[in-house]
Amino acid sequence: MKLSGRSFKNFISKHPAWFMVLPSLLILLALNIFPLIWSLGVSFYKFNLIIKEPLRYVGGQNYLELLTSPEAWDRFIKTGAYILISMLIQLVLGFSLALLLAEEFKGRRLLTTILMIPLMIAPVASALFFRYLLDYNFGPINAILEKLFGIRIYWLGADPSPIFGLPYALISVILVESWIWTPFVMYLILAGMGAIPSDLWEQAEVDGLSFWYKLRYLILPYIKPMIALILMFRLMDSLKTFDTVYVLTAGGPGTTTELISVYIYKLAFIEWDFGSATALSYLVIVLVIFMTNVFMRYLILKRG
Amino acid sequence: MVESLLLYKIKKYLRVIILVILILAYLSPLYWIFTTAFKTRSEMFANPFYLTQVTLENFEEAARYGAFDAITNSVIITVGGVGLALVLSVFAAYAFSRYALRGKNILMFYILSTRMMPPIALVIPIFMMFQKFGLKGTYAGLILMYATISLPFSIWMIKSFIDDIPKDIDQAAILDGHSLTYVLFKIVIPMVLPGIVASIVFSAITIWNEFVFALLLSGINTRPTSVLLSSIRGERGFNWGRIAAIEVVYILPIIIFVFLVQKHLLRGLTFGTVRR
Amino acid sequence: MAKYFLELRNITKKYGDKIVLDNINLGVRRGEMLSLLGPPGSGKTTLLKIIAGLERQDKGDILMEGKVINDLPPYQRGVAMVFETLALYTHMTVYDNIASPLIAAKLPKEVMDKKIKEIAKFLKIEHLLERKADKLSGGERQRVALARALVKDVALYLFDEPFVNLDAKIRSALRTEFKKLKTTLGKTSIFATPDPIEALALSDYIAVLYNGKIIQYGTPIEIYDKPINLWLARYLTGNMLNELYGRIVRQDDGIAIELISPIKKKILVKDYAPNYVDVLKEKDIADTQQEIVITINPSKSTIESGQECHGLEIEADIIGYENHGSELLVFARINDTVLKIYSSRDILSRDIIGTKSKICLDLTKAVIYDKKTGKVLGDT
Amino acid sequence: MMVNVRLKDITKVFGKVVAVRNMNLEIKDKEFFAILGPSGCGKTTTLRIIAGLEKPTKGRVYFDNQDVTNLPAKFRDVAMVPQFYALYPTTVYNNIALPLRSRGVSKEEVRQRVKEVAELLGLTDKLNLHIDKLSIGDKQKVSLARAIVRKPKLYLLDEPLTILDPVTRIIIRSELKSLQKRIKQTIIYVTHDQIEAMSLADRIAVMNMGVIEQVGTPYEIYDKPSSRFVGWFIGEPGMNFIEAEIDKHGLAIKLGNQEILRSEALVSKLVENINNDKVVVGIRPEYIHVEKSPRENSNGYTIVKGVVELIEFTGTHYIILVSINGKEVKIKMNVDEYRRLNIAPKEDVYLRIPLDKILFFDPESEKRIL
Repeated sequence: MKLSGRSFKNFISKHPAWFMVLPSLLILLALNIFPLIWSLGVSFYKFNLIIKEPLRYVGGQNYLELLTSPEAWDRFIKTGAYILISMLIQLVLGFSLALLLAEEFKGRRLLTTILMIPLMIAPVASALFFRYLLDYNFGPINAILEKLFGIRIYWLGADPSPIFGLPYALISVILVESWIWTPFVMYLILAGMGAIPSDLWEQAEVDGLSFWYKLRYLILPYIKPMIALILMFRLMDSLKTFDTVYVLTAGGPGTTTELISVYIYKLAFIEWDFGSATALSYLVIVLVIFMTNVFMRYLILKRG
Repeated sequence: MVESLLLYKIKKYLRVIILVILILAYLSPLYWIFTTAFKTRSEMFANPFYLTQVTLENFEEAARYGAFDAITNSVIITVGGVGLALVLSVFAAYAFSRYALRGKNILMFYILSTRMMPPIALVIPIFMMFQKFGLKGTYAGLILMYATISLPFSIWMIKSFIDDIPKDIDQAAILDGHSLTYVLFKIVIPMVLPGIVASIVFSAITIWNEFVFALLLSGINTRPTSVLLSSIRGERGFNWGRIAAIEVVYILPIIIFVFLVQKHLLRGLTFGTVRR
Repeated sequence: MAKYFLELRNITKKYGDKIVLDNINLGVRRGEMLSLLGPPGSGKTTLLKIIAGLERQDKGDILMEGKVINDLPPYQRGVAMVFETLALYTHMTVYDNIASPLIAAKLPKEVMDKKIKEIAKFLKIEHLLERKADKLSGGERQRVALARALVKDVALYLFDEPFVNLDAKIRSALRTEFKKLKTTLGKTSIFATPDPIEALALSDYIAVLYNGKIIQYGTPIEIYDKPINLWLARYLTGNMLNELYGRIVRQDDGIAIELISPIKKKILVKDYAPNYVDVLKEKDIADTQQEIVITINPSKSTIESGQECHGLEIEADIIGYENHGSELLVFARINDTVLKIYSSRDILSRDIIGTKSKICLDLTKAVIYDKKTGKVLGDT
Repeated sequence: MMVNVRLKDITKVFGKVVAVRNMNLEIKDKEFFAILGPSGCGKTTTLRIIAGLEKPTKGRVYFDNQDVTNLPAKFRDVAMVPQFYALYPTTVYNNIALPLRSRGVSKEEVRQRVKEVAELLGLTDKLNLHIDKLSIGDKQKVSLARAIVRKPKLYLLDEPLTILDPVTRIIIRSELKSLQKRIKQTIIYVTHDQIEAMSLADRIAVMNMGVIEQVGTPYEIYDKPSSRFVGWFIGEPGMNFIEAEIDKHGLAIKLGNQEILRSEALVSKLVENINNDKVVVGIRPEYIHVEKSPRENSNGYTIVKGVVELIEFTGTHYIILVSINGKEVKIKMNVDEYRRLNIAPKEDVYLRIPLDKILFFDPESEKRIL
């Protein structure tokens, strides 16, 4: 279709929308959609640049190996435990902070914004500095623990902790991630509370409702949809955790904190086995899409 | 009778006091980052809590260590990525907001799904592609990549702001006889300026903090601060004063940005879906 | 010269499978004001936008002075429009808002400046010219939107519910000013509104739009005195009509109406509503015992008037009143029907709430509808 | 429990905007008191100050001479019925019962009182429904029931009827009026709808831009408005105001060359109060009669000649705009009278105005003199 000057101009005037969307689409195609399709293709091949294993088509073998490899399952279980506990901590802490901030008072907006800083600064920077804070000998946290309880903890070691016997290193990853993401949970719950119409809030005030009645009949109904949104975003993001683990423990000691994305990174850029790495990342993608659909349907149902 | 007035007043102030203590404890890591950055090495070990004599030696050491280049790389990549994404997303956002494009919902869902994609899944194929086209380690490659990453977010964000403007305003301008470009640049964009600024800031924060893509796609002389910080992990004996200095310079702009977009935090965090 | 300045021929528009405009045929003569009266969602705004060219009809033609203008782009149609949301450019000053159409027409600076000052003086908003458009009160925003439309010297003005979100008091003041403006300008205009009083007060002709169809067209008096169906009768009076339900029966001494609610009574048509005698005489109506609704406007009935009542007399308990200052709208309940009657102030001197009172309904001024179809009986 | 509410020199400022300016108001016990004014005149702010949801910048609030200015809302035992019902997202029963249960009232007594109020407002069969299932009329009734069940000292209603359809509004309005008579409670009712205020209230305070223009019974503010604003705001269309001249030595009031009235007593009284020779004459549109030719016996009336500008038909009435040498006057006429008279724009007409209905206003202070 030869687009002479004249016809190009009326193409734009006829379909201005497409003309506006095209450039974004092209760049997304090139650096987003196409690579994903390409990596899907790669996941059906085995090859290794370092040990010169030639490129050969293996069909679903990569997937089969992964689904049956104890190593892969161990990483999934670790990631599952990590997600569950960090989600619990973030919800409980986030909810209580939101409740404390629920009612309007001077400086409330300032406090909420300051609390957002951990979420906004680079996870790499926070994780790296937590290595100092959690340092066995010089770390301030152990200094405080010693002063208060007279104990010191190998935060980045592998010995089991009182929480379900999980290694301390994994607990440290959970703590750092929760330090970063709790404000996100708190903020969304606050937004849910913010959706409560102000005249309803004042009505409760004039009616003299006690805090527990306000909680049960006013706050909870309005933040229920928000909880679903939080679960969806947090599940997706915690599956993607990489920066904190890489900097804090690099998956160590040994493989105690090797979450899924760190494992994929190791497969691809340490063992150079792109076949398995892409296959595993596709398994994760399928898991994410499945979970989002479940939540989207629940959310739409809730709000519909 | 309703609980006594006194109890009501006590409860009110008690709650604020607990809150302030909790928040101070919660933000103590930031306190340590900022104090350690100005601490002399000796005082570092003597008392990990207080800062008595302020020194700038850590910052000089950080500069000598190459932190300055890493920060400039971060700036180049962020400005480039955000700029390119902005130009593309303003047009796309306007099109998605104002026109009933066929397949619009599929497109919007696809764009939302890029937010869900684990970056590691994407970085492997990109790594292979960049190696094939010689883009690995170049500013252009990083900027192009980061524009693509923040494009979906800023399309959604700006679209949510344009949706807030009634369509009648565009039609009024069309009826006045103005062209589509006039409507876009003289009417719609000026009206959504706060929204555009917010989406610029959010994209900038995302790119400035990004690590996975930078780790694998940047070269020695194009690596941003996040990669520099992660490379320190490999060294023996950490010089925490120097690390703290680099981190202060690295996180300070973000803290300022957060206060800039305070009003639109919610819209940014939930990808424009929740507006309130 | 064509009969109509603007003519719409079977205009149809669908959003997905929902028919928004269904075969609209309308004509507006030059210098005339037509109002599109209809509840929200009846397709008024869509019709205006189709005339302005901002939206395209699926079927049908638009003619201006006899020429089809379907493909003419908006700004070449010589049309100006005030939007329901007013659509002011809030980031610009009032001056720039009004100047917008003149800038698009690339008029020289001084000509533009003169025109803007002139229209601002006319609409008493000269003092607002330098103010930002988002710092205006409801009434002021209304005038600025009006100024932006009127500054354009065009042949056809479209107004989409411009007064709807204003206080009743400001709305009635603006309405009179608007009518003065219309008479001095003498331009052709179409005015969409959900408020019957606005349509009655301002327009030369009214087209009633309901579910995308024009159900009645006529002068304000024709529409008000004989609404085409029961829905419109109630809509025009804000649901304040007195409604009696009954059946038409044929008796040896002539055609009668057997009232069922609010009271049970048989009344001869020729005694109570002589004007309806020939209408009800037609064979099919009388024989089928057709169920009817008799509607009487509150202003056409009296209470405790003292004189002898020629119409239908009903005894009811007074449950309350609405004080309109110059007169009272009294509410009297009988069984579960509430009758509304205008009455003078002095009735209040004796505490009438809760007492029984005689109400006289003048059936000669009633309009009768078929209960099932809701259509008015007699010639339409 | 009944209460008399007193506001003393109340001022409330939001940033630069003065919402309420130095207000003194007293609402008697067991009174149905309306606060009427255009939107943005400070009436809702006044209500919120009485409720304790807003602290006055200056001034004191007294309930039966007890200073409650700093008492938080929950301790004032006040019930509020807002414009948009503001119901808790739960069942009707809970909405009505919550204020009582939260106050520690025994479960049995709560059930009894809720049942009683539900019967009163016809909600008995809807008690277990979730509020989302209710019509707007029912929602407003629940909001009302929630207030009544508490048997508070004071009821504060913020335009609760405006969102209802006309039929439900008439029924609920008459129920509200009879309810108030039965429970003999003080009710403060805020509205911008003059008909609502005139129909419900024993006394009305007309507010404008944060200031009380007048307090009086419905007919006091209708017949004897204390300022031009009250005259304009009450009545639809509002009172006409025409600038006339005082002919001191001719002892007459003149409009251009036409003499409206001659009265030595009146002119002397006017001259006392106004320092220049201009006066504003106020006359309600519905009191003016229009005739095609001047009638002879016009004692008690004055005849003025004018030209018809335009005619508005509002269904129940006609509004005729007549200009008397450049000054505009509106006349409200019922439909039959207009059709009998059948006048057209640009025609000369004679306006017969009853002298006892004419009021005089000071041009500067806009206050009524006579």
